[in-house]
Amino acid sequence: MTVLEQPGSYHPVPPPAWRPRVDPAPLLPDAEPHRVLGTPAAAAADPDLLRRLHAQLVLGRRYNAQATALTKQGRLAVYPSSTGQEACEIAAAAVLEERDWLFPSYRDTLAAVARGLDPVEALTLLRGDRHTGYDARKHRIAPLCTPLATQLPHAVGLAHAARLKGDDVVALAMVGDGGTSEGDFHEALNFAAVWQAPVVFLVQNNGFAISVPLAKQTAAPSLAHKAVGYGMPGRLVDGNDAVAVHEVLGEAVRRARSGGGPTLVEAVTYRMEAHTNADDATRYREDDEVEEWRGHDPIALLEREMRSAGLLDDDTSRSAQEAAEAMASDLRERMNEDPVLDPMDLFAHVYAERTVQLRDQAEQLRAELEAAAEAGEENR
Amino acid sequence: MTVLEQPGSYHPVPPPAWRPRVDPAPLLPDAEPHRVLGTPAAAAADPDLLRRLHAQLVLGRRYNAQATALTKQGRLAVYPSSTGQEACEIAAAAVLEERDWLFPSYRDTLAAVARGLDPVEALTLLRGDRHTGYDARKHRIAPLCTPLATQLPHAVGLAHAARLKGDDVVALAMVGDGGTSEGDFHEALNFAAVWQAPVVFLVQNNGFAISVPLAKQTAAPSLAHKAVGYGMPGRLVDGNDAVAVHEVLGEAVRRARSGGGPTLVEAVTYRMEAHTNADDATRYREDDEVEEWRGHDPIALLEREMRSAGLLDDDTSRSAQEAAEAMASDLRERMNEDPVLDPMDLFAHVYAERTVQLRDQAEQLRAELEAAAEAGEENR
Amino acid sequence: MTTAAATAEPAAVTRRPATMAQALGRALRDAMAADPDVHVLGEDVGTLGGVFRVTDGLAKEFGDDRCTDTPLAEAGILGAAVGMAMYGLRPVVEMQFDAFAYPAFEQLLSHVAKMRNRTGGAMPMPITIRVPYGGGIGGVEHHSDSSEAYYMATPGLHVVAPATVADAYGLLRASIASDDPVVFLEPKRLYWSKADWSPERPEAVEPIGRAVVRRTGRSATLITYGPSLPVCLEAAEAARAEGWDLEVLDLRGLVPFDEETVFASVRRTGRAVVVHESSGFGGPGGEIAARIGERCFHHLEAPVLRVTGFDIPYPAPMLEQHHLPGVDRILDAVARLQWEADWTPGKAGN
Amino acid sequence: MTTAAATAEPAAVTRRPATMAQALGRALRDAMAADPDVHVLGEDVGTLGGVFRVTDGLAKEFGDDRCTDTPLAEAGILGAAVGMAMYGLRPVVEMQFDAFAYPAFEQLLSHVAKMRNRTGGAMPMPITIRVPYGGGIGGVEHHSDSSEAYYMATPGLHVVAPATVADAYGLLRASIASDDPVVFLEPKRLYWSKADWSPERPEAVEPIGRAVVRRTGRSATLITYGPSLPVCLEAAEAARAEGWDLEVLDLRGLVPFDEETVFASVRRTGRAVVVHESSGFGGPGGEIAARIGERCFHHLEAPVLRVTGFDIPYPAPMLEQHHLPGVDRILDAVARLQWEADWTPGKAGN
Ligand SMILES: Cc1ncc(C[n+]2csc(CCOP(=O)(O)OP(=O)(O)O)c2C)c(N)n1
Ligand SMILES: Cc1ncc(C[n+]2csc(CCOP(=O)(O)OP(=O)(O)O)c2C)c(N)n1
Ligand SMILES: [Mg+2]
Ligand SMILES: [Mg+2]
Repeated sequence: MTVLEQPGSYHPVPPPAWRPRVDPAPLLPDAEPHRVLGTPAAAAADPDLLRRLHAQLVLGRRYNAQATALTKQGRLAVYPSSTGQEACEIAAAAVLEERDWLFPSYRDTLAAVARGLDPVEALTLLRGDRHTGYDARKHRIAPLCTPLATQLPHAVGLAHAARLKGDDVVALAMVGDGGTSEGDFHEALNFAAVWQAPVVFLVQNNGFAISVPLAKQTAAPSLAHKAVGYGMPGRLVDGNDAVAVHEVLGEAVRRARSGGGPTLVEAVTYRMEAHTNADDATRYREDDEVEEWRGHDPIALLEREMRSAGLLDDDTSRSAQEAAEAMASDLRERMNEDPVLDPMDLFAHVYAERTVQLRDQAEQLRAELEAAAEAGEENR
Repeated sequence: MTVLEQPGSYHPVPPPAWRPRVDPAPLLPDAEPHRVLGTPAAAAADPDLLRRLHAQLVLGRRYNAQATALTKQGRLAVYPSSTGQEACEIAAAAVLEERDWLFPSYRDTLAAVARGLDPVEALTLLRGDRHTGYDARKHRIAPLCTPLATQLPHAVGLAHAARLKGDDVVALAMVGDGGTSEGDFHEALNFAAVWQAPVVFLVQNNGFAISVPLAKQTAAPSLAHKAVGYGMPGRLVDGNDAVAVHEVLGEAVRRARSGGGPTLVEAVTYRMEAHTNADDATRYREDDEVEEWRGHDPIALLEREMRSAGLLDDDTSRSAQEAAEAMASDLRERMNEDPVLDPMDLFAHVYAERTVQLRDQAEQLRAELEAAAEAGEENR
Repeated sequence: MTTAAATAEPAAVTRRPATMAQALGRALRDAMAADPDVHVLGEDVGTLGGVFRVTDGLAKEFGDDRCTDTPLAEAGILGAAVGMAMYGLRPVVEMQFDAFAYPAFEQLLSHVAKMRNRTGGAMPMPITIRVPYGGGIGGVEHHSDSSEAYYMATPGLHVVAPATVADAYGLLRASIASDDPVVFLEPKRLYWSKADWSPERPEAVEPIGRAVVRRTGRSATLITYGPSLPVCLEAAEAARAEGWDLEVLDLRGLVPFDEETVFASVRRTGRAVVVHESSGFGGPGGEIAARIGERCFHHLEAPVLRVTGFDIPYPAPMLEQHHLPGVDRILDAVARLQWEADWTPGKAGN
Repeated sequence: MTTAAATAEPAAVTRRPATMAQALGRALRDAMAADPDVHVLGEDVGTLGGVFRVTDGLAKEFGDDRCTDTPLAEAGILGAAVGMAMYGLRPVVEMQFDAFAYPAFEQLLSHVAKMRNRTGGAMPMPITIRVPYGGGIGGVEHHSDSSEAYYMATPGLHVVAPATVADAYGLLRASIASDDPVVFLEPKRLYWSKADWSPERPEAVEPIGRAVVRRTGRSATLITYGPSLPVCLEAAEAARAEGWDLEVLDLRGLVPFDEETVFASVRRTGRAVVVHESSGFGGPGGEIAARIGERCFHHLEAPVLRVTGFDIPYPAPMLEQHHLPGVDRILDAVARLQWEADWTPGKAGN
């Protein structure tokens, strides 16, 4: 008997199991990043929104400058500046409700601050007195995440859990262009799409992963083109256009909230400073490029629009600057205080209950500290 | 000074750094899997190729049956059958030159056999006397890979190395639908595209990862839609149409060889048997679905075409069957011999040179074996 | 932390033979019934009930949202579990086999183990990670690793390994109840081991981190856990013929490490052999032997010896019996415990 | 395996202060110059020269194909290196920081470590994995892990850790020359340590796996490697004031483990303290102490003690000095080595 003679009907085409569940076309990003500022659409933008975004951008720029200054004074161990990327940072915070969650990377302290976190708490990790410097649950801001892209599955799991519990919560997770190359990026996006979890993934494509330019990171038409491979929409936006970012992220949040599942947003932006204060960007990029991007500055873009619409007078501008200065001087002052540390904290949060071994070790350290204190007394 | 007043020119759109390097359109797969059999295109197929593919399909089917039978006789520890997927398996081998490399998964012993490997060597891992049962370098077949998707970066690295050495070598790597969810899949495809490495990725989408159906694995329109996110072409093919698979893979191999970079091929097929002999597929799928796919059997598809084209007479069919039977009985016979094992091999290939500790341990085992042998002598 | 698993005592409880796999499944079921925040997730845990059938029936009873077949990606699974735990759930993750937990190591080491500490206690990680582990089942490569050394070297994780049917239930319940992450090592080759055990009245759950003396003895202590416990008990029986009365100690895991019970036993017997499947070099036995050496120094009549897997990648099925610590190898070690009063350093140099 | 790094002796060699980072860079350069199959790959290793500048200049000298900035994905990097090694290259991979090697653990444990064994010797893996490791540089979380316990527990890997400028060069050359995979642990806080050293005539390369006595002494042996060597040498100096003459042994790595040198020293001194940054529990010191306990039992005058990092996740920069083993903690341990002839078990119970 040949196979042909086997019983059963003949199917010239594969049975439907493999068939697309979704139409790919709407998932693909547009060829050009979405823009509002400098286009006719800007006229329709809510003036209040523009003013709020402007104030936050100005504050964000000042925050970045102050944090960088604090590294020079030895008050921060390290600072990865988001100068030039403020539009993404503040929009990410602006589109979320209080009940929502933000999952920032190490570069996104500004997003946390824009969400309302005390800058001193946001910078604690980078100052070095403890790891996460704020109550992550209370603020609904996950710990600043250093291992790249590992925060993305967390955002998916949290959003999924919230949905299972019937809570109306969206998670917004931030990652860099470099981070998209990690396996965790892939796994997170796939889980999100399969679970239709209410998550928004915001990739800040700032052109570099430390020294590695985008062209060595990916050969894709855009990072937003990765979305279709997971069955979620991919959106490309001008990351320096605060209104456009706000619009695209807002739409993604609404889709997530209404059960429409995750979205991948690629915001095209640029890291104006070096990777961190410890990095030397002149080793791997030309000033020309930086200068070119200076002409596409998020604050400049918004201010030009607002001025031409008569929304930005000198008063508004000045008061934004003054608020920023106030924040900066308060930050400077408080960061100049030495944090009070208790070495015994080393053992406080390893487990809910200390193991015998940790009890012994804590005792050892306490004895050492006491001996050192006594020696100090005697030497006085 | 507001930002607007900064020196430098104004760029209303983002500078070009972010711009697509490639046009996404040609990278997207067609909506329907590519087919040849049962379509007018079949008339143009090389009759010799059809005959060769047919003989190999028949042999492959018989090989799968024999290997499964060997598990029942306790001669194989486990067998993951490729019954129903033979078209992919044999086409993967057929498109490669001798100097090329094959990277099979645990399910792809048939591809290795079709490439010329002795079936006994191909099945050694699954028999259990040693790990890789063949000389991987000599045959240019990487070890059968069990940790899912981990073989894919190996294929990329090898292809990249060959290209750097100026060698005209293509690597073809096989993975399942489930394996595409792993981070290693993502990282491998990204590296391949960035490096423009001469690799072909063949995903056999057989509908299941053990019990998990494709719909719980991905929400993508197709797995081939993942390709655009890496900047490589994605191709969708009817995996049970041996001629179509051969054509699509052949084209991908030619593209790779000529410096055109990697391709992702999704072959839509079906796992007709359980995951392995140890699995019980009735727990997670209906017979109806299996029966439906039986009507789209790769051998039946090809035989129908060949008969209608007058390429398959009873003689050809019989000789294909006979060759398959000869292979099967030879395999059965040789697998029924107990392999000769030397426990001292445990220490032979941990390092190039044994450490002191391994020397001690080898001595210990040798002493134990000698004691056991002596005890055996005495008991006789 | 002790939880009485069954409070009301039924009139008559029939204890029937149950396998360890069944007891584990029952523990999951009871934990899910008791707490709606307990969620099971992993590859094939739903419809199929897991490749070892431990999660059989859970999806049917509690629905796909409580027992979820995930996409095939271990870092994704554990990473999602971290997020679920952040939101207050108690995820129980199944890694299909020991070696397939490796892709999740970054999530495990950098987040699961550290999250409580990183957040100053604000974000505990009540995650249980079930890992079918160890050899002896004729598995092809990558299916038989003993990976406990990695877990025990990671502060912030608990590491639990049951060796009996009753412990499988009790320790899994306790692990799920723990507010800290637990790597729960299930000895594959004991899945089908049986004991008289009643699902209607499973033993009360002991806190994790308590070792137990499975057999008392005066001559020397065998210290073990998980798959090697039955082997040690068998060796202890066989040792009687040689005149040795061996104590057998089941650690039931590695973290927390119950040094009190270990030290008490060794101080009494004066001799100890640590037995495990995992490789010797850098394996758990080193820590245990070192700790005994440090804290029971003057009680030791002989060096603490180790009987472990060799320092090699796990062998192919047909050779695994030569690798695994067996009764003879344990007895050989016991014989080397310097029983003669006039023992002097020999060629081994110790 | 001993390779003379420089054969022709130049007329006059000036030895100038060089940092460990420079010596490592020089080793890479010389290895690449000597063998076209040596390829360097990793994140930021090309144009930038690595975040620690160890690979500075290599891309310029040898081209981007020999020193390659990869996409940001550690499993992909190591997985690609496996494929390159399959084809006959000798990849040298840089993991940017210790904790960022974790994503590559599946590739490391399931392939790199096992490939030679899996293929019956047909596919050796001459891969060197450089891991900047350990603390003491004020790094924020995930930048200061001591992960050697994971590596040493994995049969098939070599684990090397230099502590001096000369060794940095010599051991890296030897590691690249090795036909087996080497995890090469570079103590971050010694990158800028200096010694008089000549790149024109770097010391001859010793095989890996040989410990060396850095300071001879009669009272007790300090056993260490990598970042803790300078601390131990300082402690040994300080101990002279207390009347202790300490021997300091630099293991230079953990696998192969040079037990001969270790045992010889401990048998001579009768007392030993193992010092490392990594956590104590499940850390390398357990293996070392256990092995000494087993093989030097009758030579020991006191228990082998360990001075290690605490069993906690690596602390924030401002607290790290309390975690790291320092001179005082080492001296405290030495003081506990039961120096009184009439010592009897005290409240510690040992
Ligand atoms: C898993 C992991 N690998 C490596 C690093 C080291 N590292 C820190 S930032 C960085 C570059 C990240 O680039 P990108 O994702 O583009 O974010 P950006 O810094 O531009 O915001 C690297 C390689 C890390 N933190 N985590
Ligand atoms: C990293 C890893 N995780 C889990 C497994 C266990 N496992 C073996 S096969 C399999 C399903 C694979 O499905 P798919 O990739 O579709 O390949 P198929 O078996 O259908 O050929 C699983 C989960 C594994 N081998 N490796
Ligand atoms: Mg970036
Ligand atoms: Mg499949």
